[in-house]
Amino acid sequence: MSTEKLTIAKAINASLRTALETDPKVLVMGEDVGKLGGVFRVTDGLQKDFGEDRVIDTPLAESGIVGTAIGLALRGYRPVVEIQFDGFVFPAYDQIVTQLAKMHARALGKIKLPVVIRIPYGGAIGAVEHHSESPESLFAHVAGLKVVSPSNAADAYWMLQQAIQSDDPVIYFEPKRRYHDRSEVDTTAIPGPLHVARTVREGTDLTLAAYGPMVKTCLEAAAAAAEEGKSLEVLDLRSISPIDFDSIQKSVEKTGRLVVVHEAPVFFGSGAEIAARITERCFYHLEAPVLRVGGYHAPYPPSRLEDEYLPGLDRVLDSVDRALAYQG
Amino acid sequence: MSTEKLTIAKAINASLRTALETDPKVLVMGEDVGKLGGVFRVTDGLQKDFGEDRVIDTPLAESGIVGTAIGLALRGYRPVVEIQFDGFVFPAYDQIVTQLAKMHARALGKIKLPVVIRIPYGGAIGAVEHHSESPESLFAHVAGLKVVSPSNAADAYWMLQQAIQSDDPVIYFEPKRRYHDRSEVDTTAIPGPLHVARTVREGTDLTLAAYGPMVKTCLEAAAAAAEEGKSLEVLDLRSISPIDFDSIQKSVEKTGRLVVVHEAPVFFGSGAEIAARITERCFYHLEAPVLRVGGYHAPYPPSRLEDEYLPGLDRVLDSVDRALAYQG
Amino acid sequence: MTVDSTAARKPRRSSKRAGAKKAAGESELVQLLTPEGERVEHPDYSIDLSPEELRGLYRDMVLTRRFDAEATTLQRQGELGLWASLLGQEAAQIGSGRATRDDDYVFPTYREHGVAWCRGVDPTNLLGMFRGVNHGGWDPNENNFHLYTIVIGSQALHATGYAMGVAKDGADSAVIAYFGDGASSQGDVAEAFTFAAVYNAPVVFFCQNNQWAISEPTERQTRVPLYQRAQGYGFPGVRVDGNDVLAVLAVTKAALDRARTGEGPMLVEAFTYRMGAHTTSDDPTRYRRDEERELWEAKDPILRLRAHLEKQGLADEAFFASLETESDALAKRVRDTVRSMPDPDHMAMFEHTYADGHTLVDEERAQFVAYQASFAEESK
Amino acid sequence: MTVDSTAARKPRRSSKRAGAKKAAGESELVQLLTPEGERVEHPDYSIDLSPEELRGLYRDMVLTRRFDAEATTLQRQGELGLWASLLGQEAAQIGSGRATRDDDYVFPTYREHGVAWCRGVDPTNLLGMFRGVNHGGWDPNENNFHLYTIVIGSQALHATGYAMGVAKDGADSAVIAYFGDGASSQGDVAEAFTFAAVYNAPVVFFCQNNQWAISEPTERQTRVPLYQRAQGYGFPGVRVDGNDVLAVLAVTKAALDRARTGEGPMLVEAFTYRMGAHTTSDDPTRYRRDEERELWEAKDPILRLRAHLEKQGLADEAFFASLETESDALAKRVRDTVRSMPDPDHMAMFEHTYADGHTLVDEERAQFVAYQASFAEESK
Ligand SMILES: Cc1ncc(C[n+]2csc(CCOP(=O)(O)OP(=O)(O)O)c2C)c(N)n1
Ligand SMILES: Cc1ncc(C[n+]2csc(CCOP(=O)(O)OP(=O)(O)O)c2C)c(N)n1
Ligand SMILES: [Mg+2]
Ligand SMILES: [Mg+2]
Repeated sequence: MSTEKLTIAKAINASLRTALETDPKVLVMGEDVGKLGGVFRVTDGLQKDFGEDRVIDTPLAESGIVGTAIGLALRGYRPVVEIQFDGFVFPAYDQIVTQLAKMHARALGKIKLPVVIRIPYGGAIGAVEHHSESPESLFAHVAGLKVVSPSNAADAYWMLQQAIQSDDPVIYFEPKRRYHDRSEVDTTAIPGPLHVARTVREGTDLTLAAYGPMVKTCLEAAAAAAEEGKSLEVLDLRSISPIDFDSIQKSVEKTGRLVVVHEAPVFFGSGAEIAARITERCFYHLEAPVLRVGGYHAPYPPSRLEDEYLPGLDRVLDSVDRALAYQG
Repeated sequence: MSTEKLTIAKAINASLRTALETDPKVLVMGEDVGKLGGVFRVTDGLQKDFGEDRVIDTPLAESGIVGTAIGLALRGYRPVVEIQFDGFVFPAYDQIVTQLAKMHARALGKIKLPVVIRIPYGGAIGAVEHHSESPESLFAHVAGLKVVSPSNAADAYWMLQQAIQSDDPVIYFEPKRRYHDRSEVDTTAIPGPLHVARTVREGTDLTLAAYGPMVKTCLEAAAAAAEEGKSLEVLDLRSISPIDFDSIQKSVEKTGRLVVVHEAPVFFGSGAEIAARITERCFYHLEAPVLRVGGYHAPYPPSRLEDEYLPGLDRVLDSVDRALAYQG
Repeated sequence: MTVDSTAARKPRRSSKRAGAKKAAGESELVQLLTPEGERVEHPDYSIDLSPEELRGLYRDMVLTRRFDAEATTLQRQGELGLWASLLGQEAAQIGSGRATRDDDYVFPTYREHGVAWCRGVDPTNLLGMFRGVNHGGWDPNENNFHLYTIVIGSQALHATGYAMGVAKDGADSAVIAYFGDGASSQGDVAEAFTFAAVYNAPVVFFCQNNQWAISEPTERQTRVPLYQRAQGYGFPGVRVDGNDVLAVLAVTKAALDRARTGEGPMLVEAFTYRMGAHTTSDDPTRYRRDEERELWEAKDPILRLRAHLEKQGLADEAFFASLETESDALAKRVRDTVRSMPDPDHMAMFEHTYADGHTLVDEERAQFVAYQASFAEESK
Repeated sequence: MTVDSTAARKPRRSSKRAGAKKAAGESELVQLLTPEGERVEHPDYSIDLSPEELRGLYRDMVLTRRFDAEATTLQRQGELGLWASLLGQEAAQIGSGRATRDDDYVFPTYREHGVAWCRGVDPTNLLGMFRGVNHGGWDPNENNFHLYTIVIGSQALHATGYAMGVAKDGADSAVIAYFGDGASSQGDVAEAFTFAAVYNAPVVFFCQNNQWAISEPTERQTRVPLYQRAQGYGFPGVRVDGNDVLAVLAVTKAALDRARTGEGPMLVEAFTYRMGAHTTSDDPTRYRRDEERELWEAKDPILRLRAHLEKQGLADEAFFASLETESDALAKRVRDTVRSMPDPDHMAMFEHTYADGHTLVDEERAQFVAYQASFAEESK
């Protein structure tokens, strides 16, 4: 066993390093990923150790980055692409949606597209426009992509390993506001499957489901609620496509109430899909409608407003109270 | 009163013509919209009558089309852009999402972006890949855009008038498989608001909610169900952002059951948002979970499979039966 | 303040050259065989083919045209939903296709039936997507011929990335990306130029300028000849007579050799003409005059090579007759194969979205099975 | 088969010129004022400014630099979340900004503080987005200066569309689009070139090549000088010494005049240097050597004009002293304004997403109000 206390950023760095070491076909590419080590230093030191041929500073063109990554994958490489910030993935959206997602099906399975797209996402870092968004819905709706987001360093390490090993394109959303959160990473542990949720806190009164940056917020909410005598179960979904509905269902069958929390706007967000499907699956178990806490239907606001815009402890607890207020 | 029986395609053509005639700032632009009149002939004759300066054949570059349309709007024009097919909107997605949708807010309201983007969408026309998709979710999730889709010629005419007059960007999805459906258009009638749903058939047992091409399918389903003694109410939502939840709620409070039908994949589709919100609003009225009928989580299939992929009469009725089977 | 701006108003010499419309695009054209079938020399490109090789090129073009015509017929008969004819572009495709080596890799648009033929792809494989039974479905690695790509320009980036991979592998293969005059406007093609130049990727950009992008003439995409686009990205561009199979072969081969010897990308603009409609859904009478087509008929790529073969006595009647027979046989095989092409099983919808599976797909598949079973029950 | 491909392996003359690396980019540079402050002539561009005009340019540059430095300080003090300094690019921005007419329209990136200054935008307006109280928020039509655009390259298309509108209106205004060397790789910039050329739009593409796109040197974006990019799209490109305010002014004015007289687009590459970090979040010591910066320090745009003014006796001590005072006053005003810039009201989140309203926004606003009210109740 080899356990280390790592930040999420360092865990991702370690995971990329492991991948580059163990598989000569793995490439890291993106804007400023080389000498600079990325604007968040997530790729720090990799170009120095693996060379410019494997850790590639690209021209400033996201469609070009993903489009050439597809070509490299067709040649047998496993590119791990970095998009510098959430709001800059859109120039690559066409390549992701019309090519990367569909090419395996277009070839009736005869070719594989093992491309990972890493995207630091979410807000609360006081940034300017386009640097704080949560566009995961826009990828989850697209068949052919897998979408995941870790909430802690151990998952960050392992989920990236699994994403790189996957023969499918994986959009790997990194909770940038948690980059510096530190936790134990066992790089020798055999992890569970990539797309399975994990119960991070057990409870009986209500289920909180979240992923990425909101898991911590939900844990804080659960702790606060416990002081008021409410027992909340917290699920870390880990995967947004597919969503582990079985685990949510199991929890809701126990608690009877579900609140889904994400930073992304609520309207057409992942909470909608979860609410719809869980309501169908658990119609007779639900004692309250599935409630959703997330961003508003507005462009991500200037940073001085982001605390109001983002779901925080209080807004989560408010929804918890509203859900608990229903008489089942 | 000036009533005419028009196809949807002709009604859109007439609407563009009216707009070009009444407002010198209106422009029509896109690939092949000029001499050819568009691949569906929707812009037929417009360039001949209004000149190349107002009906503009553009280079083959969707980002360029939308990006220059934004610039033209900033100069005071009201561009109506045609994207040739649903699957070809993605190269323009960045301009739509990061610029068109957000620029009004970026300027704190000081500039307006009256750009309409017309997109023929949906399947059932036996086409090759990328020509049959329903990407409306990917626009509805984005604040700053309005998203509508007419189901008949009168709405096609009037909703386009209203979209062009709107000072907000509007994505106008045209149900291409219904282009040749004919109905009465009164070009003098004062229409209701753009974003309000309409009850197209009254019923008491269950509500079917749809928009665009699926309205007709739902009407057929309601007729078939009536023969079996089931009374279905059919709502034509007309607008996907905003969604007229009030009208849906009112109907569901009456019927107690709701099935949402769209061609787009169910996963993260508009049915999810409707199910989530209506369940919250009508928790004590719903006698069954809101059910959704739509496309599968797969790339739109080759045309020989599209009848199976698309929600047809039978699949709608199957969901109706499933919803009715619940004991409230 | 006074600023003397006459210099810029009258553009400087270097820019004037780029900005000014060439009197005749023809003069810049690499040509080795005139429309009348005369061999001519070019200072930069030459070619020396055996009679057998010449007959081979002729055969390729004739069979490709016949295949293409048969597909058009099959569309008319309702066997295909759509067809994108290459009529008129046979020389551009056969010349460039025959210039590739087995280990080279080809990224086509949706119209490269002639290139597919050169790569050894069974022509009936191309018909599946036009019939609507698949979206391509062949194994690209079998003949190093990628799937047809419909989203205009996308494949230029795939080709560039593939070529970056070839270079990483230290292989001396080259990659060729096909696209049209219309595609030259797409940002993806420009980005491919940038990546190819920056990484010196062994990729040849082969632009078939067939004068039209559906209803839009090339003037809607550029005001200077397209081959000149390359210069500004730092690699050479050349315009070749796209109806001259010899010139296309020579120029493409040179460009591919250049790529494989580490000299980086090159742009080849094959100046040709789309003789037919854009696709079987299109009606070119709405936007172009017959006279234009007639002008290009006189430059027909097949007739010109035939004239050459005949004038030089390189092929006899027997050759032409046996080719006719071979064409008929090909057409029949295509017809028969298409007609018997089965519709895909319904369950195919749920296959191949993912390589490693996806629980939602499993769930939806199961629901579909149950749904279908319900009909069986009802009809019991 | 033999194909003689030496011609292509050794690129043809025309392409060789484009493909070959210039021995010294300097030789192509339009320069009217040497780093030492000597006036030099250029065959294509000349300029004749009054002493007052020269002092005006100097003043613009000094005040811009002072404003920029103050903003950097304010960021360090936590008053701004971020700052993108223009240090070193004053001549490129003041020269080009002063070349515009009131009725011209400017589309900036996020770094055009000097251009904003020339357009009459109050510099404190620029700070809102960096402080995090808005995303720009000024009225672009007040000074014909569009909002800062962060998504690299997007504004090139807006500028082109705007210019298409200008042409439609028959106005003789011109439009100028700013972008960086990194941005030159974006598909949107290429598409802007295509649209501008095809519609002959009165737009000047002004590329500040400051040698870096965050940590990537210009070689990661192109292997030939960027100004050459224009040729392949059919309009002229020119490289100007971006640290020479006179040359930038002359070249930009010529380009704008050209545009307004119907001669279409032009690309101006201002060869300059980003003296500071990319933004206050950046650490350039990780990727570039001090020596490079030192080299460029010797070409400082402000010192060079000062040397000229002093050598020619065009400004006296009093001028420089009063400018110092003016600078201090500007800095103080900026500081005071920023510090007293209020945070936006929470309800501002729900404003301006739409011009015509949206029921969901109304619903969410109402929910938010109720939610906030619940705290008031609790605390009662
Ligand atoms: C991104 C995108 N936009 C629009 C289309 C629709 N479309 C199909 S072919 C075509 C014209 C292509 O012209 P060109 O590149 O010259 O190729 P050609 O068809 O002439 O071979 C268009 C606009 C598309 N397939 N993809
Ligand atoms: C589409 C997009 N991708 C990435 C970024 C992140 N980013 C901000 S500035 C920058 C470098 C820009 O370089 P350049 O165009 O040379 O302008 P400069 O900053 O040097 O003025 C990058 C990569 C962005 N803003 N937009
Ligand atoms: Mg063409
Ligand atoms: Mg730069």
